[in-house]
Amino acid sequence: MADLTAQAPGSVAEIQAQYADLTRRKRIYGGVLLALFIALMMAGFRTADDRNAGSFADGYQRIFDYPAEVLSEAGEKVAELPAHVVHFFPALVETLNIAGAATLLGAILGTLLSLLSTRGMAPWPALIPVFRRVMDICRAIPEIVIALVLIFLLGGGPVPAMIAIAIHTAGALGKLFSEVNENASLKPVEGLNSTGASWAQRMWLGVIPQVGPNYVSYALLRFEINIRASAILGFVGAGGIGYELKNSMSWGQGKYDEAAAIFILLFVTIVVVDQISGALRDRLTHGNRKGA
Amino acid sequence: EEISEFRIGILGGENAQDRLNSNECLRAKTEELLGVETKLFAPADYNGVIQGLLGGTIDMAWLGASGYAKTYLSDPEAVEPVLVKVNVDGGYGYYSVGFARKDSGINALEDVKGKVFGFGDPNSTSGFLIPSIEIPQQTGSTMQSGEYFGEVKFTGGHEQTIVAVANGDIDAGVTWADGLGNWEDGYNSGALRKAVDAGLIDMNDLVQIWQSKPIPEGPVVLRKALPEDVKVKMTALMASMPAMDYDCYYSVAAGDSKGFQPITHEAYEVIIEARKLKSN
Amino acid sequence: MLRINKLTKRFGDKTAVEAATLDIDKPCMLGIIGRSGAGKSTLLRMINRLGDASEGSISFEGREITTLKGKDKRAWQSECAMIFQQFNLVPRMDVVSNVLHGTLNRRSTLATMFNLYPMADIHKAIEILDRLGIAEHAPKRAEALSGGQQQRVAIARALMQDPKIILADEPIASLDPMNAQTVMEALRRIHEEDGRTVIANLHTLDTARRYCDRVVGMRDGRIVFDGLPEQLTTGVAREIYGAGADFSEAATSTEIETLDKTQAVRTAEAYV
Amino acid sequence: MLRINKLTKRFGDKTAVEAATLDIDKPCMLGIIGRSGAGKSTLLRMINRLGDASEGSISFEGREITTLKGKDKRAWQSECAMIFQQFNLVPRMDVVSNVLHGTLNRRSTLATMFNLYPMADIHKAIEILDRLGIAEHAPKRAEALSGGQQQRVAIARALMQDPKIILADEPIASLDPMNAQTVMEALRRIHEEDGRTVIANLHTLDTARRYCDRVVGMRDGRIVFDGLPEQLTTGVAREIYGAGADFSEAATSTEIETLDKTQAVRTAEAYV
Amino acid sequence: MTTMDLNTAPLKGQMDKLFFKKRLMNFGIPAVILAYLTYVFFAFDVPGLWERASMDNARTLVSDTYSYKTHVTRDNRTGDVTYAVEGERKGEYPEGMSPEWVTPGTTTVIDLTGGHVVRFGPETIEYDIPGYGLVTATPSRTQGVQAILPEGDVPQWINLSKNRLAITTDAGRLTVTRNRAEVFRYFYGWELFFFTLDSPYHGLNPFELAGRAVSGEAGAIWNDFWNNKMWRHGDVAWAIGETILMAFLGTFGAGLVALPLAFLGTRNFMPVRVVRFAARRFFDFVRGVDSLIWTVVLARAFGPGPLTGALAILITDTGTFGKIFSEALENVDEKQIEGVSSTGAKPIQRYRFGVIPQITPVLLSQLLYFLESNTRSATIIGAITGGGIGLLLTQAIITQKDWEEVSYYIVLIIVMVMFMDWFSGWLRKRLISGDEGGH
Ligand SMILES: Nc1ncnc2c1ncn2[C@@H]1O[C@H](COP(=O)(O)OP(=O)(O)OP(=O)(O)O)[C@@H](O)[C@H]1O
Ligand SMILES: Nc1ncnc2c1ncn2[C@@H]1O[C@H](COP(=O)(O)OP(=O)(O)OP(=O)(O)O)[C@@H](O)[C@H]1O
Ligand SMILES: [Mg+2]
Ligand SMILES: [Mg+2]
Repeated sequence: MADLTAQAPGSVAEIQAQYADLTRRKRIYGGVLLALFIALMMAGFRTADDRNAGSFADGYQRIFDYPAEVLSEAGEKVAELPAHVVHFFPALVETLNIAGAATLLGAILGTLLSLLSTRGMAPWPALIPVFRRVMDICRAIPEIVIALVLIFLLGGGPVPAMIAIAIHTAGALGKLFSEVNENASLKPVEGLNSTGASWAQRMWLGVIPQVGPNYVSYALLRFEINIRASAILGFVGAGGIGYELKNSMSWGQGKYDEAAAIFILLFVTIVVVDQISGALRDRLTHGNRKGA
Repeated sequence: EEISEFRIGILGGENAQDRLNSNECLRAKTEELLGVETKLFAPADYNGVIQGLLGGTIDMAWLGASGYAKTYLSDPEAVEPVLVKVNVDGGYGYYSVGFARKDSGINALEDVKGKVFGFGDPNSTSGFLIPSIEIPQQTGSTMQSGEYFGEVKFTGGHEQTIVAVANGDIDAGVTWADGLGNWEDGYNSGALRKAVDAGLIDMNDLVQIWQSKPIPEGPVVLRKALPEDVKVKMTALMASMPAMDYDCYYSVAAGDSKGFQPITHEAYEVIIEARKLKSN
Repeated sequence: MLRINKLTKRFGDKTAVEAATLDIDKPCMLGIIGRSGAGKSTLLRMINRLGDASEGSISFEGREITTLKGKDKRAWQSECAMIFQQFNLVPRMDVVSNVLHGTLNRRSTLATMFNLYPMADIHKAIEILDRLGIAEHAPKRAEALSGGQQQRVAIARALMQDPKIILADEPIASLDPMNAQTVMEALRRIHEEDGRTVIANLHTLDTARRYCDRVVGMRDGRIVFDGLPEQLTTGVAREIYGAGADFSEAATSTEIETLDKTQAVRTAEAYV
Repeated sequence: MLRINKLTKRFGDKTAVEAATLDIDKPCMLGIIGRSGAGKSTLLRMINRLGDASEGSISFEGREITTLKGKDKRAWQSECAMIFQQFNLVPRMDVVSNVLHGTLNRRSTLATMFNLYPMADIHKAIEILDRLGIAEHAPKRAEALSGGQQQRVAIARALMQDPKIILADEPIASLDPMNAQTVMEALRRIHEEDGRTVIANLHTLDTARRYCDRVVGMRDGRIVFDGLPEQLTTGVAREIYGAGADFSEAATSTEIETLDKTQAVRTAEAYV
Repeated sequence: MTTMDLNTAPLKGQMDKLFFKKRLMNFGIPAVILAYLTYVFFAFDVPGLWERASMDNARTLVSDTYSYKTHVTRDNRTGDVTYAVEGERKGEYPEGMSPEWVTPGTTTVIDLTGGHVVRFGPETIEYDIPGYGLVTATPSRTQGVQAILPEGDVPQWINLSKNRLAITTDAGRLTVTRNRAEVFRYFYGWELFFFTLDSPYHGLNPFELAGRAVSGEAGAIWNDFWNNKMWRHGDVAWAIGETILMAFLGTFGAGLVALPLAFLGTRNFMPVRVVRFAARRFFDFVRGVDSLIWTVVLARAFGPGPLTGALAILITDTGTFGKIFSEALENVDEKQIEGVSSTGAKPIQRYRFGVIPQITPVLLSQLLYFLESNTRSATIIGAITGGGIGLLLTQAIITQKDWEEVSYYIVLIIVMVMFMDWFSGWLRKRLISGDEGGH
């Protein structure tokens, strides 16, 4: 494109030739990209299919076997479902608590990390890359890794899961928060600085009021994600509803009614929290737009 | 009827890759014998292998007795037991042992009353099924949390039970052992022995508080839908392995033992009944 | 009182302020003029310790300022209030809170985080706002105010600090002439009534002439003029602004009386 | 050629176009004027079949248009190009691709999916762009162009359709007078050189007078005037626009010659 | 100015009230958070947990991550002594080979450095501990382990019972039971990381290796490294590949499936309310069920393996993408679509040129963002059933030895996720560069 304007093409023929050239290049580029993508997808699928115990071609008709098995048993014992729901409710509360506490702790830690790694706000600018890396690493480690290691040290239960999720949340929110921070105005911070305010005062009074609504909105989104994460961690011994679900699912025939009850509980919770937090987030970001 | 590949599922207890490694010779022999591509799969837990057998994506596996019972209860037509491992002493069986920390003051099952008791995996015979039936017989109560024991938990597996007891997360737990050799070594084989060998626990710190009746060793099962000749060939291969290649047998059977011996479904009916008992 | 000696500031290769020397013996209202990039802001920021000096010293009542660290530095900042061209208020907070930020240095961090300002401070803040004629906006958010009002809030914050010196970095550059006049008059009154030293960077000659007791001219980081407003002749101004013979007073004027010349000013400024 | 008979369009209770009847015998440049909401856009959209008529008929060269469906309807649309006030280009695609969209109806779906147009079409597109004086922008994204250039791209797309009729819905309403003139001249040239019928909705009387062979006035969905530009007296205009005696020509003018009156126009337009 | 007191008095009152309210808020929110955290603190029994937290385990874990131990084991029945790295079969020293700090013989002398010496005699085991004295132990079938310690109290680091003696010192660890006597000596590093003991390349320095490689053994060297029995680099590489594969197939597969479905869930493209509602609830459902449950469900149909994991991700993300894409589609600019339709374009062309160019930036950036986060999900899903690095990691953790492998896997996972993060960011920039102006 640059050469086009540089030469200031005079004749139509010239433009035609150049455009045709461009089109050809685009077509080749696009074609290669598309071919590459298709090839990658196909090869990837073939490899995965090959390394899987059952193949896609054989298995796809059986997708509903397992749900059917669970549902038929749950259907037979439908009368017991309410009792199960009540029985497993405390486990659900534990899962929610894991997610809630982890989100809170993670958000607090993430706020700190993000402030420490935003230019203009960081008290030690030289350490910004360090804190950035810390966030990257916190974000990169899957929760399950930290949880399993902590379960080894602390024993099973909700705390390892909470810490694991909190660490990951701190990294993830830290990154989002620092993007928000970048867009915040530094003028109030400088103004406060000129009055002799300490770092904590500058951040609390100068930055947080600007970024607060966005922070809360991101934290809510994270809470949704963390509920799932905390349910998953139950699968590896971190307590809560995931633990109960795993036990009844892996027992199989005979406890599928419990599995179904737990599943309903979990699913309804996730959907409800999704909807509520979605509405809240909408209000927050909307109100923010009006305010700013 | 032809098969295009043969898939062997391997249960947990070791690193996934260690499991694959120790069964690699079996895979090679099978491939040579059947003339089709043979693959090994080492899912994360009992349930993974069982689902594979039920769904027809795994052709052969060496299950625990309770795992077989689960498979049978889900679908009686899915698999058939063909062989069972025979110990060096000629018997086939092992034990579920209950244990606790020595410094906790617990010396017998009765001392655990009101405290926290831990099982392993719900699909484990020695880690759950048998103790969950035999212990209440001894205590005269149930295994419900709060009835006899203060709380009853699943730790997820034998290894986790041992660590949980050693850490004091639970007051007592059950795991498996062959019952041969000495307590201070963690017996000749079993989960305790592995933990000792890994330097994870010191047997001096633990006491045995309970032992089950002998538990039948789990069967090697084949998918019923397999062609007859494949079943015959695989049974023969497994049975003749100690004689043909002891090293390979040693790693497949995870230790010294006499060999495989034919077995039928009837041997597991007790276990199946037990399992039914535990379902609701 | 304030003694600046060979103060230098470098940004990489660029020397923003070069060996600036300045002596203020008694409270006065001092205007600093100079074209864009002359180093005016940099100088003020060094005095307030928003930026560190590369060389040289600043001393106030005998105390060395440039070497202060941590707590002491912040204490100095609280004695030496700063007013910015863009007001630098917290826009989402109410006016009184913004004014109360002037007391941050004296109050414990924790207390201020919970808005625990003493009642006396709150009342004093309102009195200051009243003095500046914007008391009725006290409960509004700062962002809801006009530029001139916001700048007066900034001045109120500065007064709240009860400072010995007030530094003002082009306090009227973002304001229309009407508001500019109000703000400059407020600063002058503060100097006269409270006897505080006011140092203001100014863009325009006539503002400096009209409100200041003493004018300092900067050019390319150096102080090239230091004298009474009367001494600020067009020739001197030409030198400060580095302009040619076509330099005209109007080019730097924003007085209301010359409002109709705005168009001309714009063009001229572009040239300057 | 084009025969519109008692064409009516209702939106719920509201009748946007009411029994409009219009006859075009030979290629001409026709301007439709009328105040906002008169039904001009609705009429054009019905002709292009972007909206269905409630009653009445449109026939073109004897063929009934209002009842066309699917393939036939699309074929008609390709014969009858439409130009929009907001250009309605694909801003992220380059100019030539946008022009080539005019050929979509003739080309196979599959080929166009992958942007595979015949080279001949591409060359033709560039020639059309050249005719409209914007060939040098050919490889740029449409969004990178100014409003007037974008509207010329839209005209190029229309020409690319090789249509019998070009409908233009207030083609110059979003443009400044300079660009408006270029665009109107382009449309006029297309009519004169290619002999295509151009029907343009126009906001302004003088544009209609200057470029059109025939002017139609609409008011409240009805056609209230149909005649030569010369017949469009201030009295008639007053009637069309439903304005009082204070109606002034200038109120609807955007001609460059009246540029200095813009201020007045704005105020007057607000009134209209 | 003169009326100052008149008008500021009510204002002061008003401000007092305002600040009171602010303080209430300022205290209220942190108080609620604090109260909640306190509740959680006790609900989760953190104090009890802290008490029980096993520092010994932590020490084992930490030291095991950067060190390894070599076992010297004596079978007390036969008297045979074997040497093995980490006590594993594949780490065993070949017959006749022994570490240089061990002197085999009738009495095997094991030098644990720092004056610590262990001797496996024909009958008794001796451990000479500097600063403490000589400990001897005689294991016998009938009498258990008879240990003789120096005078005084038995120190904490000696754990003695009738049948078992365990001594743990900084230099190493000795256990004697009736059946066996075993010494661990600790070393720094990840032993056998490059080559196992049975490889001819074990113990060669890089220059020697380079020399050998040049002289035509490069293939063999690579082979010995790649197939290292202890660390199994080849398998680990496959596992990483499988994890990325799951993420890739799942993410892009979901994108392809979700794009057409997303149209069904939008107000502007799907006039039939019932369909729209159904599509939206469908998205909510597959999203809500979560990839984990899908993994379990699919495991029945497809068995263990990466395909199952990929499909689980695909299904969940179809829901997520469906929702995101629908929202993007509802925000498209109608003018462009109208412009394209007015030329007589077919419906598919209308979508292709009127809609797709508008949503590609959203689409691509979301896809690439999820590619990175799905790499993490794939690790977790792999742990539950599929395979890949997640399975290796969880199994290594659950079996609770080989912490050096655990740390190796963790490092690999972090590197993998960070790489995918960088890669997707890079692609995003390349593919959508200059597109910000498009909206
Ligand atoms: N943070 C910085 N980094 C690099 N150079 C800077 C920085 N701040 C200022 N400078 C440079 O120092 C010189 C003096 O800047 P300063 O802002 O003090 O000028 P000024 O007189 O206040 O001008 P203005 O009227 O535009 O505010 C300028 O050339 C400027 O580019
Ligand atoms: N989709 C629609 N739904 C309901 N009413 C409509 C719709 N489109 C147009 N109308 C109504 O029909 C009437 C005619 O509208 P139309 O857009 O044709 O007017 P116009 O002459 O083009 O005006 P303008 O100069 O504002 O473009 C208006 O009152 C408008 O409110
Ligand atoms: Mg400045
Ligand atoms: Mg219109």
